[in-house]
Amino acid sequence: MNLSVRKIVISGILGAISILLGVTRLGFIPVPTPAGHATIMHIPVILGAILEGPVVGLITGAIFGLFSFLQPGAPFFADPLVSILPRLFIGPLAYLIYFLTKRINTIMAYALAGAFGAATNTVLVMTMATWRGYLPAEVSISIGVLHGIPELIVAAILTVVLVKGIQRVRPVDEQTSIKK
Amino acid sequence: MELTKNITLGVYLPGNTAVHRLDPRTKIIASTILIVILLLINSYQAYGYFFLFISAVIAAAGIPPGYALRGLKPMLPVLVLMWAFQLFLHSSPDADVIFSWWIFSATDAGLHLGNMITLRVLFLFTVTTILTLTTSIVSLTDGLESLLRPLKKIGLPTQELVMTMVIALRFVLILAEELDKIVKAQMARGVAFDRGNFIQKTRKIFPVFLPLFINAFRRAEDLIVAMESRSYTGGKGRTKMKTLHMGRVDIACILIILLFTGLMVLTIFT
Amino acid sequence: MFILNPLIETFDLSYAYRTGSDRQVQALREVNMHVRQGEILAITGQNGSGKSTLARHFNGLLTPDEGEVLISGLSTSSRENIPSIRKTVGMVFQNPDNQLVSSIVEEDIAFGPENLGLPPDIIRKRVDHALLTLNLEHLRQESPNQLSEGQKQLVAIAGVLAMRPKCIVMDEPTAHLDPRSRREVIDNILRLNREEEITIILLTHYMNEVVHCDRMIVMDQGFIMMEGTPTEIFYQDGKILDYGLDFPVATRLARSLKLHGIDLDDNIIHTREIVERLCQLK
Amino acid sequence: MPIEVTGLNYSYKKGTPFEKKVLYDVHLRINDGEVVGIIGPTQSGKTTLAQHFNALFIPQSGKVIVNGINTADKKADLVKLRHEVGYVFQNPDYQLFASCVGEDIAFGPRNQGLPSEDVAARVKEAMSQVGLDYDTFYSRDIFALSGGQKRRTAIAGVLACKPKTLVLDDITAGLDPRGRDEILAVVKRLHSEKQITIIYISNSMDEIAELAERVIVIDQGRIAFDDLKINVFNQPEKLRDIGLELPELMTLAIDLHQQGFNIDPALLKFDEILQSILDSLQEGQVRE
Repeated sequence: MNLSVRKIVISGILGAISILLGVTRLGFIPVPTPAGHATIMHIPVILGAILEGPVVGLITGAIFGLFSFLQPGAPFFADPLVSILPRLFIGPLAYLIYFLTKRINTIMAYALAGAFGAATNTVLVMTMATWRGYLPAEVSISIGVLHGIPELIVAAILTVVLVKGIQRVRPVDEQTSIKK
Repeated sequence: MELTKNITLGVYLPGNTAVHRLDPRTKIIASTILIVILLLINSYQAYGYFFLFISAVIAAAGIPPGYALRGLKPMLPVLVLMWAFQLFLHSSPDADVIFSWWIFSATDAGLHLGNMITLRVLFLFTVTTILTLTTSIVSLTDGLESLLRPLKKIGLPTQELVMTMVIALRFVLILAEELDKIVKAQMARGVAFDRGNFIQKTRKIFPVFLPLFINAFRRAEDLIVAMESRSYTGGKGRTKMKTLHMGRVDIACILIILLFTGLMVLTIFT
Repeated sequence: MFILNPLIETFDLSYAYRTGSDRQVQALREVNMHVRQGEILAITGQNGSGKSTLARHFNGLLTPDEGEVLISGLSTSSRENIPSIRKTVGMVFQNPDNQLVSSIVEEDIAFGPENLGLPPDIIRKRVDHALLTLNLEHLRQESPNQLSEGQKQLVAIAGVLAMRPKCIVMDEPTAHLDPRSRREVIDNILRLNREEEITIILLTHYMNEVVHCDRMIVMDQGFIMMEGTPTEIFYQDGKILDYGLDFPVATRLARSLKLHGIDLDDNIIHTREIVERLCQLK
Repeated sequence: MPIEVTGLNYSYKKGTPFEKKVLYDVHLRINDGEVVGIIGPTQSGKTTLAQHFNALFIPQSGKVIVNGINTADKKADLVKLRHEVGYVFQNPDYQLFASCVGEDIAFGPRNQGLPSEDVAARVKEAMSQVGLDYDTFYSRDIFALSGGQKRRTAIAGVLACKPKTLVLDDITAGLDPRGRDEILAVVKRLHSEKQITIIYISNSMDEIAELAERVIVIDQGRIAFDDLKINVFNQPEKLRDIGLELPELMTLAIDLHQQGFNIDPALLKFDEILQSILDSLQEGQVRE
């Protein structure tokens, strides 16, 4: 595997945003559920996957996971199997959905990638938390539904808006990246 | 208003104890072994040994005991809730009911499970906290880079992966300051972030997220150019100014960890 | 034309940015210029004049659409020349935050030499020398986030210096700085040229920085419009105003005084020169 | 709407180990229709001070009263106050996000809940105030603008909220001379035609000299001077000690003054200095 300077830098900076959203709590949107918020910390991971491919999505997800392991926001994130492992799948899966649907309609592909990326996060984290015994299945499922659905909708919309916004400033010319 | 007020990246507590002076690689290896042990043990006896061991480490590192658990405070309610979930909701056919209240009934199996996962989370948290309290995040990345080096042979771009982390750490504070300014610029134009219902609040995210991400991508373009102009082409052929050295203390530490692992293996299998 | 010791030469260099949907923005048009070993060359022009695009051709960040760029005789168009070109020509950019990589000053300065694959002890020596040269020793363990913008820019310069380039291209290094840091950075750049014999190419639109340079080039719309010593250019005619630039304060004053019949020479660009001359007249 | 600041103190990261005091016992009053320059070295606290004027910072101790409203008052309508005291940030990229110039300028008035025809009228007016042609620029992509145009869009975005006071925080940073002159011309016009109170923050004495009548110098969180421009700039040595770089024209005037020319270094305007030199030279010749 070979990583271009571009992929390294973009993964790093998106990883930084993911960490930032966590520490400022800006990554949490207040939603009317008992827990009170939906997370959008995985948005940079999804964006990285769509804009730069699955590898960038994977790395950004790893940074997101590693940070959530080192400074856990919920007790079960102290377990790397819950905090790191599920996050590795968000990017590649979002990319896959985007890749499969982009020919039909790009905007829809962004939205679907966003929604699936968010769903991957919720489903896998909750599955791992249940499997590792931190939460009973009933609780995981209800949290998954109550949080998962608003998160999925917010992620779909944010992904579309952000990808379109970022594409306005991205150079078409990528001559500066010298590949070896 | 200060958004960046509570940002602490890593919780490094500078000191000069033996634990602080250990090679970061030793600390990463030791922590990894301890974490793996924690993921496997499942008895009060094992946790008992673990408690003694980790207490000795905390003492050796000169960390005030309360400090090690300080970060746990905001998570306490969820921790109690998790324990209660297992206590009341765990169902197994041959479990004895300890007590019942309204529609809830607690079983002994539920109590055991609740205690086990709570202990596991507590100790996992303590291990990572000790690691980050005694090791600066920069030397953590140095250690990680050196440890992952053998994986290059199987084609993993380990140096590049660590570089993404270096960049992430460098940019968190820069982007935090930027976020602060973006939020303020929106407030200055009449956005009230604390008002409105769920949908209205969600809509207020866009004027913040768009400039944040767009500027981040602009910075990325600048940094790509700057790194390339400084001859960066990836990990290939790159050397490091700082070389890590494992000393006698490190070897001693690894030996202690191995002995402790042996003890734990014995408790798991007996 | 034969130029002694050309470090950089461009021949009919043209370059266009492609901005989506086949639209092209012609940034450079048949640029012919050269940089002499050891000089300080100012490249000026308003934003969008093409000076930054030109500068990026000097270490192979961009390669010509048409024409050629030679660095110590090596063409930037051949990929195998790029590593050696980047060792010869270093670059410092406008925003220091977007060019520092590490969260520790000395490690950032080591970044370039590390990329060159030098042995650790050599890197250490170079880093120490760069820190010493730019008076940054007391900051070596700091995080760039703790530094002022001016200090960050000096760290960026130190990072390039540690790669021991023959030439440093500074792409508006002072545009984001306050006036005092601006002067500090410029003083350091001039000292690098004097003491370390490094060729400097300074991109700027501040005329009080241009006056310290040996030679200047004025660009507009991708063309080189004027070339010469600052005195030649400021006293040729008023053309420089057409390109969105100013006269240095001393020149502007001298020109106005001359219009009022005061006898002044046609070479005043520094404040101290006009003060001296006026004192003689008094 | 006067701004009154009494006994203002502020510390960053208060209550953490990284606490750092940035404002010490600041007292000042800004009256309607003034053009006040606030100058100080970087990190002297001038931005923190100015962001108290529109309640982006709430005083930790002391009081900030804007047009009779205490910003620390829990019941105060801070959103309305922020429309009255407009704040333009240094970097337009923090503020601009919409798909085109017109949409971005409309953001503020829309937040005020105005009907769409009023919003459109406000956008049109704001664009003309900053010299952006409505037809040419309304639907122009923000990222296709030059640095000067971006800043003018940012100013228009704030003007569209109809502020009575405008705080301009180092808005010329990074502009080339032409872009800078355009922006300064817009600011002058806003004051002379619309009588908007201008609070102009900068670390360039040149710009302050060109715009302001009254100058407040901030040094390490304290007010070092608050006086008419001529009185402040008459103390070049003190300004230099504070860490301000004197304008080249001013150092030139000081040098000539020391050489016996009859020049007041605090004049600062090019034409005034030119005239003084001419006068001095003539006097000298007459004496001979």
